[in-house]
Parts: sequence; C-alpha cells; structure tokens
Amino acid sequence: MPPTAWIVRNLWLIPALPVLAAGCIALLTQKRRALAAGLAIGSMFVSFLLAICAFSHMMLLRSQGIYHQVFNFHWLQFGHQWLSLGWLLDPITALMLLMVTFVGLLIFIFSVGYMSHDENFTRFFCFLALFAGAMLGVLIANNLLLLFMCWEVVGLTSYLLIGFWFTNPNAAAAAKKAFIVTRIGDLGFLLGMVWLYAQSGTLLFYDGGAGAIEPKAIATLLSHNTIWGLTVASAIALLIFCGAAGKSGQVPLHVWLPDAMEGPTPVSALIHAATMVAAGVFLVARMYPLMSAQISALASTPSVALQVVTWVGAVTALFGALIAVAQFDIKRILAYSTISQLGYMMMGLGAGGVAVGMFHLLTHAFFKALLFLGAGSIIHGCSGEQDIRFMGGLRKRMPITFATYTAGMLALCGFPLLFSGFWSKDEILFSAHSWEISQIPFYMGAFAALLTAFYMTRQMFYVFAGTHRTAPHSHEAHVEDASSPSLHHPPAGPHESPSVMLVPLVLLATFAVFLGFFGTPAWPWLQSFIEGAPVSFSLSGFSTPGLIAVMLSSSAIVLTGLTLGWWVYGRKAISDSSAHDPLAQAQPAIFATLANAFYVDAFYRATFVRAANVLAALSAWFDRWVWNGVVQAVSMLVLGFGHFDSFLDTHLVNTTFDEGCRGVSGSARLLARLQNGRVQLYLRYVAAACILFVVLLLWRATR
Amino acid sequence: MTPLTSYLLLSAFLFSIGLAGALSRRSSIMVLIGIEIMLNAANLNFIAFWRFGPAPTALTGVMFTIFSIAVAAAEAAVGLSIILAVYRRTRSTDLEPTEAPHR
Amino acid sequence: MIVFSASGAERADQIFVLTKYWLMGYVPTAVQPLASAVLSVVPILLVFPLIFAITTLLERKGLGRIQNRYGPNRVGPWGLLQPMADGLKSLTKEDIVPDSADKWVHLCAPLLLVVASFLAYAVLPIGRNMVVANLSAGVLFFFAIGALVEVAIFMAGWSSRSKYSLLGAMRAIAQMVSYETPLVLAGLVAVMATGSLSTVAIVEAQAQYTGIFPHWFVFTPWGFAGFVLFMIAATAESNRSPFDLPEGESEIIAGYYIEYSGFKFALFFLGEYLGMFATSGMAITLFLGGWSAPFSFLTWVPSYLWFFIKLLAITCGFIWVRGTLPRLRMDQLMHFAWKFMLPMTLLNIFVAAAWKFLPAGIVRWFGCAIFLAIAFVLLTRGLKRRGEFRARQYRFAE
Amino acid sequence: MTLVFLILAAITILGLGAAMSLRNPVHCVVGLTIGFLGLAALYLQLGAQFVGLTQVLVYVGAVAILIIFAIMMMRSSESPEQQPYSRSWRVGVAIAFAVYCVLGWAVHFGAHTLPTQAATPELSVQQIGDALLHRFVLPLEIIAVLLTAALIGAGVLALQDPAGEVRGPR
Repeated sequence: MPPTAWIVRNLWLIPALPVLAAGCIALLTQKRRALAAGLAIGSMFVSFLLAICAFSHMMLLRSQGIYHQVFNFHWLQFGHQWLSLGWLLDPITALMLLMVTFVGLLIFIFSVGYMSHDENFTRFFCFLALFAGAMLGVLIANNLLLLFMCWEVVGLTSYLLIGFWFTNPNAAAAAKKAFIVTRIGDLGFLLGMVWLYAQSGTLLFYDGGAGAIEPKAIATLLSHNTIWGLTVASAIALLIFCGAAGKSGQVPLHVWLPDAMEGPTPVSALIHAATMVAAGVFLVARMYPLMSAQISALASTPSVALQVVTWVGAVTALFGALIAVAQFDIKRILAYSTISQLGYMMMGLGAGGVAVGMFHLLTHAFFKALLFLGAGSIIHGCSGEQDIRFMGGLRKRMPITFATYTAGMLALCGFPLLFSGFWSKDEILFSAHSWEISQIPFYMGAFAALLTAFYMTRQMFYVFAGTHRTAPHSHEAHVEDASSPSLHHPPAGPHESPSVMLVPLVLLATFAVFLGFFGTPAWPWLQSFIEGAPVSFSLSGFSTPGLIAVMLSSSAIVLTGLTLGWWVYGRKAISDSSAHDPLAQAQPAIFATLANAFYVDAFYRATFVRAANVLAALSAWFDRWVWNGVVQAVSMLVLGFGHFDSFLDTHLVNTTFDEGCRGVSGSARLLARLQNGRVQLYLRYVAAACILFVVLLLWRATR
Repeated sequence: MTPLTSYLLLSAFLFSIGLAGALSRRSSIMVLIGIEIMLNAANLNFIAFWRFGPAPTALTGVMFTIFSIAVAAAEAAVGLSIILAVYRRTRSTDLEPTEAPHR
Repeated sequence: MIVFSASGAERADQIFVLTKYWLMGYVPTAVQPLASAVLSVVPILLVFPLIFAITTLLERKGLGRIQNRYGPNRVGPWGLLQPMADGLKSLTKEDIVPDSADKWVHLCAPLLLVVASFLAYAVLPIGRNMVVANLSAGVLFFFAIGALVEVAIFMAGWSSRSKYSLLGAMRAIAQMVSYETPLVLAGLVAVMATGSLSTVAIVEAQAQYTGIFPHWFVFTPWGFAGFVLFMIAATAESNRSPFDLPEGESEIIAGYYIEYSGFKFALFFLGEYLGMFATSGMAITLFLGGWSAPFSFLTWVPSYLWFFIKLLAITCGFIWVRGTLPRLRMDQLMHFAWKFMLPMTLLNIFVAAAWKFLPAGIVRWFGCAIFLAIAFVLLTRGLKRRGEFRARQYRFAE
Repeated sequence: MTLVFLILAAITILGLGAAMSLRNPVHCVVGLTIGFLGLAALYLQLGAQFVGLTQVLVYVGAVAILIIFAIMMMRSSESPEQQPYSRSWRVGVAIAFAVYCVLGWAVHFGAHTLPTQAATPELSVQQIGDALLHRFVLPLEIIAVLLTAALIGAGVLALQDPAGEVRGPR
C-alpha cells in the first residue's frame, strides 16, 4: 500500500472550505451581497478543484489496483479505547465529490441570479455553503459516526433552507415536516449505528482489515442471528436503510419531499435533486458490503436487506411516478419524479449493485438539477407563477430554457441511445430483469418508466406549448415567492432569465446528455471504475443475453409514453387555464386519488397525528386528575407545616428578630453619619486608620 | 543623623503637607495637587533608598520612580478631565456644598 | 590636559579652553569648581545677548529688504548702532505695572523666562571641549528646561490680568505643548542613531569624515526629515511667524507680554531670541554636526566658528521664513501639530530604527528616502482630502 | 546633611507648602512648580540625573501646565475663592500632622537599621535604558498601555458637553 497521499490526508479541506465560507458569511451584514456570494462560490470552486485532485488521485490508485485509501486518526478516548475518525477516498466518494462540488457550484451561480431580489441574500448563501460542506462531509467520512454527524447537519441545513421564507406558514410547516420525518428514519439509523458499534467495536468503514464493513467484521456479524433467522448484519443494514429511506424519500417516508418544494428553487435543485436525497442512496452504496452480506449457506439468493431495498425502491418508483401524473405544481411534479427516480436508484442498488445505483444517481443528479433549475428559471420568468396551468407558450418566450429543459426531460424519460437517463435506467431494468427474484420489481420499474415519459410530456406540453395563459388570480396567492421578483417589478409577461442563470442550465444540459456514455454496455467505464473490472471498448458488451431485449423494450416503453403524452395533451393545445385535465375528465376518481398522492398525508394525519393528539390528551388528563391530586395532597401537608411554622415564627422568632433589627438600624444610623458623601472625610478616616495600624505595628515591633 | 534619615524625614514631611492639603482644601483641583505631592514624596523615598541602599546597581528604586511618574501623569490627566466634566455640570469644583448640608 | 601639546590650528581651536585653564591656575583649589563654573557661564552670558543684539538689527534689515524698504539706517553707519539705541531706550523707559496685576508673578515671569533660556545653553557644545555641563542626559535636560519657558509665559500672561495677555498665554501654552511633542520626537532620531543622550557624544558621532564629507545626520533621509520637522517645531516653539499667533500684533497686540514695558519687555524679547538660538543650537547639535566642519579639509577652522556660522545661517533662515510666510489660524495650527507633525515624526523614528538594522549602502539610503517620501505624500494628500486645512466656515451666531 | 541638601529641602518645603496653603490657585501652581523643581534638584543631588530631568519634564512641563489649564477653564483663577479651606480644615491638618509624627517616629525608630554607606552609584542613561528594555520591559509596556488609555479617556471626558453628547474633535 503506497503512503497516503497529500490529497487523502487533507481530504477534510473539501468540506471544510464551504463550512468556513459559511462561517464568514454568517458574520457579514446583509449589504455585503457580492462578498457573500463570492465567498460561497469561491470556496465551492476551490473544493471543486480539490475534488478533481482527489478524483485524479483515485484514478491513479485504481490503475495500481487499489480500491480505497483512508486516513484515520484518534479523536477522543473513552475508557481505554479510542474513538477514531478518518477520511476515506474510494471510487464512489471520488465520483460523488466531483458531482456534488460541480453541481453545487453551478447551483450557487444560478442562485445568484435567482435570489438577486431577496433581502436575505447573505443568509441564503450562508446556509447553502453550510449545506454543501455538510454534504461533502458525508461523502468523505470514513466513520459511520462522522457520517452521521454530517448527515444530521445536512438535515438541519435542509430544514433551514426549506424554511428559508419562514414568514410563509407553509414553508415553516414544510420545514418542520421534513425535519421530523427524516428524524424518524434517522432514529433507525442511530439504532443501527449503535448496534453495529456494539457488535463490531468500531465505526470505521475501512481500517486496514479491522473496519466495520470489511470481511472480518462482516463475518462476525453474520455469525450471530436475531429473530426470524435474520442475521445481525441484515438487521443492522435494515436499520441503517431506514435512515437512507428517510433521507431519500422512500415510501413510506416520502411525504416530506413534495412539501419541501416550499423552499427556494435552487434549494430544491440542490437538496432534492443533486445531493441530499442522493445521500440516502450514497449511504446504502457505502454500506453495500453490509447490505449484501449473506451467509455462505444460501449465497445464491441475495440478502434480506437487498431484497427489502429492491422492493422498497420499486414500490417508490411506481408510487412517485403515479402521483406525478396528476400534479399541477411544476415543482411538485419534479419532486414526485425525484421520488420515483430515487426508487429506481434503490432498486438498482438492490438488484444490480453499487455501480448500477451510483450510475443512475450521477446521471439523475445532473438532469434533475437541470430540470429544477429550468423550473426555477421558468418560475423566475413567470414572476413567481408555479402552476403549470397558468403557463404555456413559453417555447418562444424563453427559448434557451426550453431547449435545456427538453434535454433534461428527455434524459429523465430515458430517450433511447442519446440521453444519459436511458443508459442508467436501462441498466437498472436490465439488472432487475436478470435477477429471478425481482421480476415483479422489474415490471413495476418498467411501468414507472412509461409513466415517467408520460407525465414529463404532459408537463412539457402544459408549460411550453400553446399560448400563454395568465393566472386569473393575482400573485398574492403565491406567498411562497413573497420575495421573488414578482413584487419588485410588475410582471411584464414571461421573459428569459439572465445569463447568470442560463449558463448553468446549458452546462448541466450538456452533461445530462453526454454523461450516459461513460456507462454504456459497450464501454462500461464507470462500472469498471467502481468495481474494478478491466475496461475496454467493445460492442460485445451488448451481446449479454437479454440485454438487447430489455433495451428495445424499454425504448419502446419510453416512446409509447411519449406518444401517449402527446396524444392526451399535445394534440390540441390547452387553451383555457380553467379547463379540466383530460385525464381528470376521463377518470375523475383515480385522478383525484393521484392528485392527493394516495391520501398518504391524510392517512398519516388520521392515524399517527391523531394518535399523538389522543396520547397528549390522555397524558393531559392524567396530569390534571391523577398527578394533580397527589400534588394537592402533598401541598396540603406542606401547608399544615407552614401554618405551624408561621405560628412559631410570629411568637418566637419575630420578637427576637425585631430586637436585632432595631439594634442594626440604630447602628446603621450611626454609621450613616460617617457615610455622608464627602470625599475628604473618607480620606481622613483612611489616614486615621493608617496611623492606627502603623502605630500598632511599631508597638509590636518595639516589644 | 545620617543623610538617609534626613531624606526620609523630608519625604515624610512633604507627604504630610500633601495629605494636609488633600484633607483640608475645598477645591478638588487642590486635592489633586495634594495627591500629586504625596506621590512625589514617595518617589523621593524611593530615590533615597536606591541611593543609600545596599545594591544601587539594581536600579529598582529609579525604575519605580520613573514608572510612578508616568502613572502620576496619567492620573493627573484623567483626574483633571473628570473634574472638568463635573465642573461643566455643577458649576463648581468644590468638594463640599457652600451652605451647611441639611439632612 | 590634551591641550598643552598642540599644533597652531588646535591652539586656535582650543584657545578659550586654554585660557580658562590658564586662569584657573590662579584661583585656589577650594573655589576651583565655582570658578570654573563662572568661567564657563560668563562668556555665554556675554556672547549670546550680543548675538541677540546683532540679530535684531539683522532681522529688521532683512525684513526691510524683503518688504522692499530700507531697514533701520539712521543710528550710526548703516544703522549699525540701532540695537544699542534700542537697549538704552528700553532701559530708560518707565516700567509700568498694571494696578490689578499680581506684582510678584508679574515680576518673576520675565526673569524666569530669561533664566530658563540661559539654562538651556548649559548643554550646548559650542566648540570642541566647549560645553558648560556635559550631562549624560543633556538632551533631556534641554527639553526639560524648555518646559520652564511655558510656565514663565503663563505667569506673564496671567499675572497682568488682561484678557489679551491671558488669551495670548493660553494660545502660547497650547501651541508650545502641542509642538513640544513633535520637537522631542524629531530630535529623538539623532539620539537613537548615537545611542546616547549626551550632546557632546552626539556631536562627536557626527564629527567623523568619509572622504571629505562629514557624517552629519542631516545627510541621511531620516536625519533630513528630522531636521526639517525639528525646525518647524522649533519655529512654533519659539512663537515665531508663521506660528506667531500668541503675539500676533494684528490680533492680540503682543500677546502675553502686552502689559509689559521698559526693561521687562526687553527681557521678554531677549528671552524669546535666546530660546530661538537655543533651539537652533540644539538643531545644529543634533543634525548639523554641531561644531564639526562641513569638509574634512576645513577642520583647521576653529570649531566654535563653525557653530556660530551655522547658527547665523539658521537665523537667516528664520528671518527669511518670517518675511515670507503668512500667519496660520489656530485650528490649522493644532491640526498641523497633531495630524501632520506627530505622525511624520513617529514614522521618522521608525525609519531611523530600521536604518540602524539595515545593511549599510546606497540601497538603504534610497529605500528609507523613498519610504519617507511616500509616507509624506500619502499623509498630506489624505489630510487634504479630509479637508483638515480647509477654510473654516465661521458661525457668527455663537 | 550638607548645606545643599538643606537649601534644596527648604525650597521644596516652601514651594509645596505654599502650593497647599495659598488662597489663589495660580499662586498654588507656581509654588507647586517651585516645589517640583526643588525635588528634581534633590534627585540630581542624589545622583539620579535621569529621574530628576524626567521629573522636570513631566511635572513642570506637563502636570503643572495641565493644572493651569484646568484652572483657566474653570475661570476660578480670576478671583481668589471665598473660602479655599473646608470648614473642618483643622481636623485635616491635625491628621496630617499625626501622620507626620508617626512616620517620623518610624524613621527614628528604625534609624539604626538603615544602611549608612553612601557609595555614589554611577548611573548612566545607558543602564536605565537597558533595564527598561530588559528587566522592566513588561511594566514598561503596561505603562505605555496605561498612558494611551489615559490619553483617550481624558480626551473623551473633556470633550463631553453639559448636554452630555460627545462632540467630535473638530
């Protein structure tokens, strides 16, 4: 093993810089906008450079056949064992670092334009930078605890950012919701972590063989069993998966993600597309050895954890896609599609392994960030309008946005061959297909793909096609954008966004298109980079049995979805904003169900929230009647004592005390004579006292 | 009597002069002057002891005097400005009211 | 006794010292210290008033020429006897003391002034081996004595119980206090360079030559800057135009000695000029190499002559300035003292310290010079921009 | 107990006594100045040249002038105040006298313990400088800080208006 390189030893710089920038920005006044933005972007840029550094170093290591390099150090000691933290550099870290810093950089730049009218500009950038730092921390952590801490900071910052316009009650509520729901998941995570520590005695991932997810520890974990023949490894993995599910909005913890759209759009892009939700997927990928741990007896079947992951992923994918069909808020559509894509990733992780999931994560990060930023650009252009029914005809109004958005949309749908989404999604489907126990997930995924294409087309036609439909109601309805441009200059119809917002879009678009070619079956560079198989360009990669079939079928699915979308929405342009959605006309009941997201929120409200309320009421009742009674009794007792005391007081103590007081006040009156605010008199006292003491001393001395 | 004794007596006398002034003058400025005089008497003591002390090379007395002179300068400046501020409010520098304070 | 084996030049140089020792030979040893003191003090008491007399004439003539008129030209050939006439006049004039004046203080003030001014000469090395008291803290002594002058001026201004004189005294004291700081700080660089507070040591440090040029401090950047600053401060210190507000004839007729007449007035005059000479002498000692010759081949000229030549030159400079520059305004004066002089002197001290540690050479010279120049430019421009010296807008309502 | 000492002591005592006893504040200041000069002369006579000159520079040049300024500003210089001594000045004087007696007694009592040798120490400014910058450098710094603080504080205090708001330096 070569000595850990400089970049590995100083990997901490990458998250440290944005955090530092955040600290500095926090100290700035609101006037120093340029400085704040400059600090954030500059730090992000430096981190990006460092990330490139790390990536190239990783390439080097790979060429030497090294999978990961760590730098551990003792942090604190309890008992006689050290808790040590450390940085870890391995392929997925390198990739994620590159992705997060790059996308983050673009989003920062974008938000300079988007937030330009907000008076809390500096605060916004402070939070953004802090968020980015925490996220990067999650990536480089070589210690589950460190990862967890950064993870929690990520949660905190997402809370802050979602609730950025906290004057708006929806935003505040959404922020709270996001925080609490993710906490639920994190509880599982914490439990899993503690259990893991209890079992393996370390939280380091890699520690030269002694790490928690290295074969030795895994073996020990596998050796124990819990109920239902579930190995400890799987149990811990499932617990940790809870955390992942919470963060990346898997069913049933997905409810916070749509509401999180209350935050400013760049935040949505950064948190809900590129990074934070990816954190969950990343966590699973990171713990993959643990997840996939399986006792050798039944090595053929995948471990329980992986199955669960796959299923949850599939369900989520379908679920999100279904709901997305019936949404009208442009950002909500994207949010649900994010959920479904996250489901894909989980599915890919479960069925296909790290490489597959990560591949989709990366591509998705780019095109979803692109879509969100495009949506942001649209909203910005429509001066705060978010309802796609009140848009339309934007193709001519904002051509660049349109072009980039289309690219992103096609990528998301997975348009055959040309767009990155195709390759990554296709791999997932293929791996799901080629895995006999996950046939049903495969079909769910395929259907989700169809839906994806469908609802994206729908959105496209709604937003860009036809003529512009202004909202009948004024913008006051959109408290969300209380501080967006709408209030500052009267909306002069939709207009193209400033170039500071367009440049990131274009960049992202290019990536969204071409990133896919890093993982084609013909040239599986990414897979090899992650899993370390030799990479070579050969069309023989397509010759894997079933691959071509799956590819063709998925292409067919996508095309079907697109045409369906065109058939339903594109054939005749939506002219009237009040017109019902064609689907709604066709199947009102289903549509309503979907529109209300399967009433999951309502369901939670009806069950958990109510249960909580009931519990609260119950305890209140207890408090009033039971405990209070006890307290009453006690207080009675005390009162009795009190009376007795007071009796004693009045007759015994007081008299003596009064005497004492009289004496004191008398002497005080005497003293008050001395204390008459005349400096010189004081001086005299001092002098006299000095005389006394000196005389005393001398007297003693003479003795 | 040795010269040192005479110096000590002199400084003691100066000290008591200053004290008398500080104790019996009305104007706060004069009190300040008195305090300055006391400081100077102390300085004289230091110098005398340094001069006649066992180790004149130690310079301690001289140093102490120099520092106390510096401190005295600062004290005079601040004291006078305080007196000035007070004077600006109550148009007098007297330490005790002219008519007998009624209580 | 260095002096008994000496070449002609040295004998000419040391003639006064020799005479002193020769005379000392005749007094009994018991009173020798006293005698030596007398012998070194008396010449000063004689010489400088004489120079004062000459200077008054010179000044009046010079001012006359500058103002395009003949100066005094009636008494004696070319009015040479004018000073004598002035002296006689002031002696014979009636000595008026205001009724309400505080007699004693009124009397003491001029005396104290003159005494203080004379005391200052005790540490000025007029020539080689020609210093009254070679104190190891001579410079300090000089500035300490300068403090007495202020007291004297205050006594004069206050004791004559006149608004004009009181105002004049206040102004004078304010001005002298403000300019004493830059004065001392400007002089400090020479002390730093020499490493001694003794004036004799300072002069001897400057009395060496490389090639034909002497090591006068004025030839170093900090020395030059220090010299200029010192002279400005000295001008203010001796209440001469353009800093002559305390006695500006056009405003408060003669300032603190308005109520004086006759001989006391003459004493004030004398005191002022003596002070001026003393500060000039200190400037010469600190920066212009005291009694040392400007070129190594001129060392045969007696040292004291050099001192007096330099003194004359500086006096002419004073006269020239007085004839040329208009009077400042009080606020300008103060701003100038605290916002220009003080920072510049401090910077100068810094440069001098740096000089001591930099390696010798032309680079050091130019480096320090450029630093000072830049500092000067920046400071002045900054002050200009902040309008410290703008015309004041008067508020008559007050 | 030389003649010089007696003369200087007399001057000092007279000056300071006058400073403390005269009615007119300005006379007091003049007396004070004389006293300070006497003290400086005493220092010189004791061989502490530097200290003596510093005494003159600081006390005569700074403190006395400062007090004069204060007196001027309070306009109490025009007419000697009616009753310069506090009503119970006798007590003060008595206490002061008592202090003197005690001190004198102390001196007398400890006279035989006092060192008598008076080898004139050779004190050059050089030594003082060295001591200031090596052994006493910390006190020096502290004093510097103190002086700065005093400067600022005095300025702020003196710039205060009766109204209470602080006027700028211009």
